[in-house]
Amino acid sequence: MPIDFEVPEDVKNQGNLTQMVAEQVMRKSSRYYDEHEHERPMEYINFIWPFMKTMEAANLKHSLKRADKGNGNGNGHKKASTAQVGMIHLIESLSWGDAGIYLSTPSSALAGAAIQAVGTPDQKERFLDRFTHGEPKWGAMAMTEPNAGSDTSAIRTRAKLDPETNEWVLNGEKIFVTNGKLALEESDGLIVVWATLDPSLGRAGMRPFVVEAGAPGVTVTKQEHKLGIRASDTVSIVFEDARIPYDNILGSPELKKPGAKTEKGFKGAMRTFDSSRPFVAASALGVGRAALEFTRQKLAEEGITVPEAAPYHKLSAIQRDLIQMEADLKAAWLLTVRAGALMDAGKPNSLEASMCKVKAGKSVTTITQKCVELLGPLGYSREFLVEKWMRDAKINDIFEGTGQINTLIVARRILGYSRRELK
Amino acid sequence: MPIDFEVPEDVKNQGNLTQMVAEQVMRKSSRYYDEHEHERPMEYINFIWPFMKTMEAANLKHSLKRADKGNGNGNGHKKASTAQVGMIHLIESLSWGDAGIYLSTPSSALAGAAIQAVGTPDQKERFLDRFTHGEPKWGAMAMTEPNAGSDTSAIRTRAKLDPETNEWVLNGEKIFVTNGKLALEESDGLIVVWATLDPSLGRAGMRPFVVEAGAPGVTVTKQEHKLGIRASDTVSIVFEDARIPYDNILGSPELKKPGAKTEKGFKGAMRTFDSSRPFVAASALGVGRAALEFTRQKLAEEGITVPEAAPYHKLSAIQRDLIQMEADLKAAWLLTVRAGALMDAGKPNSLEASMCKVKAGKSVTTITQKCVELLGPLGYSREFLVEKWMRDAKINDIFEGTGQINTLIVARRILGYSRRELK
Amino acid sequence: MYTFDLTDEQRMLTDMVHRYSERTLRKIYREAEESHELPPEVIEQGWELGLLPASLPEDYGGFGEYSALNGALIAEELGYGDMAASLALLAPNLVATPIYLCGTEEQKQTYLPLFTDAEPPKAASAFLEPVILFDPYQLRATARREGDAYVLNGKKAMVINAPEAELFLIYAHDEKADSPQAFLVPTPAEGLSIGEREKWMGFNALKTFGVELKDVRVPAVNRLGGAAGIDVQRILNSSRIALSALGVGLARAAYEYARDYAKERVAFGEPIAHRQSIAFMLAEMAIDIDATRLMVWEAAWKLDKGQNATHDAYLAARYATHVSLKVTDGAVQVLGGHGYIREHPVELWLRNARSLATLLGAVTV
Amino acid sequence: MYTFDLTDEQRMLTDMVHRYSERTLRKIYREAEESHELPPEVIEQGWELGLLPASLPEDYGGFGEYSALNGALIAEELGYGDMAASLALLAPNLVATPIYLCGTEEQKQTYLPLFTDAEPPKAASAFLEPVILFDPYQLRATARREGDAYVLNGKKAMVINAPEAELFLIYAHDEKADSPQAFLVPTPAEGLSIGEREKWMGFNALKTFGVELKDVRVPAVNRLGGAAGIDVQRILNSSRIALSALGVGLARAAYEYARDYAKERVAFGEPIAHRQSIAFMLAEMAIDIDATRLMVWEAAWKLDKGQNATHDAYLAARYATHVSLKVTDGAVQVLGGHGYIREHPVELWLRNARSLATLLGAVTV
Repeated sequence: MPIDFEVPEDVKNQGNLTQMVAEQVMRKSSRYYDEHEHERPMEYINFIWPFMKTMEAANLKHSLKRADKGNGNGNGHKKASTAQVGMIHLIESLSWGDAGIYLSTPSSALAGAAIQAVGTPDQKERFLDRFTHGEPKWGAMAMTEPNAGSDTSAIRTRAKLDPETNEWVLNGEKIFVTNGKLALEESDGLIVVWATLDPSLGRAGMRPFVVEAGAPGVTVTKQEHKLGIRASDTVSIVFEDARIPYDNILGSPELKKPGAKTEKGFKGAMRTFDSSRPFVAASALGVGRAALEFTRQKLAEEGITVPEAAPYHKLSAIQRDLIQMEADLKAAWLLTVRAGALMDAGKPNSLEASMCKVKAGKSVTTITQKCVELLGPLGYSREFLVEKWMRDAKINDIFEGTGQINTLIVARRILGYSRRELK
Repeated sequence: MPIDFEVPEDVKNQGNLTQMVAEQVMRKSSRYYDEHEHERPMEYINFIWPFMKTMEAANLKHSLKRADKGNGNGNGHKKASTAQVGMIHLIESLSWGDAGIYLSTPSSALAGAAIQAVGTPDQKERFLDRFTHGEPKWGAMAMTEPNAGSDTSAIRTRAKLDPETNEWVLNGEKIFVTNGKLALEESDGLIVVWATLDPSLGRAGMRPFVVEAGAPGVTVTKQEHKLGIRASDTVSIVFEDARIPYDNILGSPELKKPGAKTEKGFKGAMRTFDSSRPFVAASALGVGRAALEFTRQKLAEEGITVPEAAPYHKLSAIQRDLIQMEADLKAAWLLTVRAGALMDAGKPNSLEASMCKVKAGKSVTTITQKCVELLGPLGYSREFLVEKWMRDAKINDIFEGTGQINTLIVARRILGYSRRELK
Repeated sequence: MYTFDLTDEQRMLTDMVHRYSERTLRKIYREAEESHELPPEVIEQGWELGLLPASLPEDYGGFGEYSALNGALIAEELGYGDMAASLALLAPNLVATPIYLCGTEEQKQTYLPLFTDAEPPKAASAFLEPVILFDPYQLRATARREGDAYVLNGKKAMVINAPEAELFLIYAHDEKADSPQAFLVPTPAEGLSIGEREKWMGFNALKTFGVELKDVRVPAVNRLGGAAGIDVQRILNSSRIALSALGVGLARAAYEYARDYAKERVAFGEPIAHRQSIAFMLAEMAIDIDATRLMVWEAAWKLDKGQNATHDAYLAARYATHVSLKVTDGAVQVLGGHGYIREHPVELWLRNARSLATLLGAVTV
Repeated sequence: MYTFDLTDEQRMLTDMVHRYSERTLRKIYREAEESHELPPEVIEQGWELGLLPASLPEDYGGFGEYSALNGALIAEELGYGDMAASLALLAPNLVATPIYLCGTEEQKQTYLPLFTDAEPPKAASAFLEPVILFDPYQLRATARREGDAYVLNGKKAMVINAPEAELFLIYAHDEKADSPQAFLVPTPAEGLSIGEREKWMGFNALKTFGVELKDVRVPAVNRLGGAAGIDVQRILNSSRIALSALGVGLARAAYEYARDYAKERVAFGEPIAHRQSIAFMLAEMAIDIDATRLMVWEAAWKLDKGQNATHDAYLAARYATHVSLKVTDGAVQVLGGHGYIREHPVELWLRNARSLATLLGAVTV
């Protein structure tokens, strides 16, 4: 197919609904949930849940059907779809509404993606069916630990098999779990926990485990107070002899030496991070667009608008800034759409996913900071949302790998270097 | 003494003369020597030489006197002087005139500094006296090799003692030697060559040697064609069984293990690089000021001037750029003056010297590139000097350690890290 | 000739303020931010340092002299501690310094001794306005001469502790003089009303308010500088230098915090400061902070020498705004996820840094 | 729906141009730059690729169709090779494309077939002016209607191969239309004089000249577009996209060169690409280049779809200018001292990149 920048039809159609939700449901309570950290945006959750469970049902059905066809890992894309770019548009729009509220969307989320990527058909059915009906539910991914941020090989949460009960026994602590409390305490959800079967093996010893709400020995210990995205649930979870069924391991329990070809399960599950990076970028871009649109509108009220095309010496300093912000936003957006389109086409996109994450995280951080400044006291005031968008935006340069980590990933890819060659 | 930004009296007085040279002698032939690479700016050389030889004589006398007083390494500053800040002002002014011509100034230069730093009184007399009389002469430092840029430990030029003749025999190749041809072939000058007595010892095996014009086995093999500073002589030098007297070694010939406390001679000579960094910064800043002044003047002719202080929304994009350039130039200048003042006060300034080099190199690169752009076709044209200043400026972010290397030095200092901890 | 050393007295001064910042402000900043309230004893302790009396001559009840440079040294150390507390503590200066710089002799004699008491005076400056395109040289609030009085109208923003103020210094566009002028307005003042407490992104412990002026009548003698009025640039220069220095202190705090964190925090088997991407960020922070401080010092030094420091103060303010934002943002970045939560101070410093351009009166973006 | 793949034909096209760039332009660029002369056979070879005829429909002697997107693909590959040669090769397009986009049917029939011959036509566009504040929407050169002719006055700059030109396309401010218009001026033309060869910082192999117009009379029918005239924005959009793509190619060349160098060059016992400071520069280059290419493509795609691409082309041009400078400067930096000497190409690429803002008609700084 030739180069084409047309928004796919189905994605366009979805846009109207999303815009309505963003404007009518999210924007209106944006400030409230920023000021009432740890309260839940129930209007949004209840509104969006019917759509989410329908989507979850379709995904699950689709995945099981593919599995039936013998495409076991459920990860092959036979033909171009618009699933990823659709998600990118959706997330951008919802984050334009409110990034913190968007993050509270009830769904299987990253946990679901990991289960879809490496779960057996039985596991998919068992774990993901709950997301297709009933009350709103959340899935969450628990990776980060107090002493292991980007360095996943430093993870110390242990998983040991108790041969008597044939259960996995988990011990350790996870932090920065998005929607962790919603998943474990406020719904019949689940989390995917990364734990090591053998710390001496580094990454090769690690496995993802599904921990369902109500599992014994699992405690949500702390809800974080954050700079921004305060509507989003971020918690610490402690595992003290937490017990889960043997079948809750994702992928094979057999271990290989480090350096040996990493097994498919691990890689597949890790790939959920690759696929989530364009989503983080999209969320950043939604916030950036919100801030830029608002700033343009306010400045237009003061008589400052951006010319379609003008020589530099005809521009004011503020016009120049607006043009630069617009260009940065567009550049990041195109990189993000490209990363999504590649995945939709069934092509590898790990490089492009990190590229868009780096660009969007950095651009939107700068854009929102500039918007606050351009609007003077009104930008800095909590009477308007610009200051909030600046706080919300910053998370995107941090989570799912900081800008530095993602730049490192890009660098390794373009140089063809291993982790060892380029630390 | 309290905080004081007053230019010292003697430095002020010197300023008028320098300004005259820069305007009358350098600027007028600036374009000529840019277009006639490898020709020598003799008007300038002959004009400046009487001043330089007087200065060299004073330095030598001063140094020998201090040596008499038992302050053997000639490196102690007993009381605050204005020597460094004076040089900084001088170099800034001359580089405002023409950075390439300034680099052709006849003097002992870095070679002299190294000899002053670690030479014996006899060596100082023997090597430096020539710079105090007669025809113009040049000293030069030969450090870089084809496969050793910033990594001086990779230097492979060998020095071996021939016990029969009690001479050092040098073999190897040096590149990017500033004024190397002037020193060795076009005057009765000398160069200081860094060579290793034992490559297995890395830095600890290295020593500086004085090679005088006419030494056998020394050949200037190549004159570089450069992006900018084309009036400056940059050559490769090959040593093929080059023989120099035993007494031409600077510092002790005895070697210590790597890791053992580096001996004073080596450190002292290396310190000449620290002290030269503010000079490189000053040279950059002179070029930057030239470009900014010219750009402001040309834009003023078009009716664009910079307000003394105005709110942002009253600025045009070009005014904003001019203000930013001015601020960057000032910031770099103050860092540079500080580094010089510290050395004048006899205080360590290695951190501050690298800081000003980083800031000046980067700022002036950006400023001159921006000036070319702001002036449109006139900026890009070789009818004016702005394009040349952009080319000249770039060297300052490269030589005496690239911006990256100097940032690394700053980082190590502020973190208290060794080369091993922060590579 | 060039010197960049503090005098012994200056060092004692900065040491004293630094101790206060470190031992007091750094202990209470988070609780104060989250509760939106500064402990009164903290401001009292700060007042006991005598910083304002030390900047006024004996003639007016003080025991020192006005020095923009000393002011900058103090502001940097305070900024290193906490911005909300710094601004609360410096609020009286925003009234006293303009009186000292621009007041008539009589105004100085009358008002300045109030600022040398054991109790902090209840005085508030009203300068900023709640508009997007704020212009300190063309205020929207107006002062119209009517007989022997001026009539003030307009809206002001970010007035610190306005409800308690017994004396306002209110800036307005003097229609006749066609320039910004300042008016000493004791309370209660008819037509002056104080709005709700304002809500800002940062320094939430600081209590600021909007102030509305509806035909507020002020005796003509209360115009600062009397018949001559004021040159607002003198006041702007002084406040720009102080606020820029505050920004330097803030940036320094963030830089040091990030540096220490980076040396402690281990990832991939080594402290993250071993990585060039982190180490270079820190190096650039250090360079930028030093450069900004030197620019602030130079402007202050010029001001103290009686030279024209307007452009220097303007450039310094520009730099301080930019650098404090860049450094605090970088500090959040160095701490990663930990930088984003309200346990570490860096997220607050980022929010506070972003206010500088606004506080500085749109001097720079 | 979103697709970012070239068609098979586009891939063949870019492969062909890439081969020409790599095997021909990259071999001669340095000698050409230093001798200020392009080998004629190199331009002939380039002409033989048939790029211009391929962008014209059969009606006018071509064998393809105009496509801004294909133009961008071609320009990127040429820019990857050498800028001087690219501009020399594309010079006829600067006349043919405006005629195709804005000419009357008669003008197209008359002139376009000239551009499909085996010999490159001797035609030159005169658009830029030797002024600091160039404004493509308000040209200083003027066209005054006198009877059935226009009288042109003014100065033009950067006219490629002017002395050989048999046909000029000259842009001037049409006083009656109060807009920039273009005029087809065959030589010899009385009052048109060609200055000395111009000297630029970069692309010295390209021969450009100033052109002065003193009461040059042009028949009214030679106004491009006839009575309707032209919308200069259409031409600007097209040239901005092409020049931006050239900038992308230039940046890509520098990035790849620096990347390969960094992997080869050993310092401190390892390739310098092992250091984050170098590796991160390269990563940012790669990101910026991809982003710019996508912006150029989007603008071109919109143009080809008949949508309004003015703002997109403007933003793409801004990005291309900035990115090509940043990347080439970074490449010099990666090579260090070796980047500064005229043995490696990066110093020339830096010089060439700096011309983009000017060539683009002050679209952006």
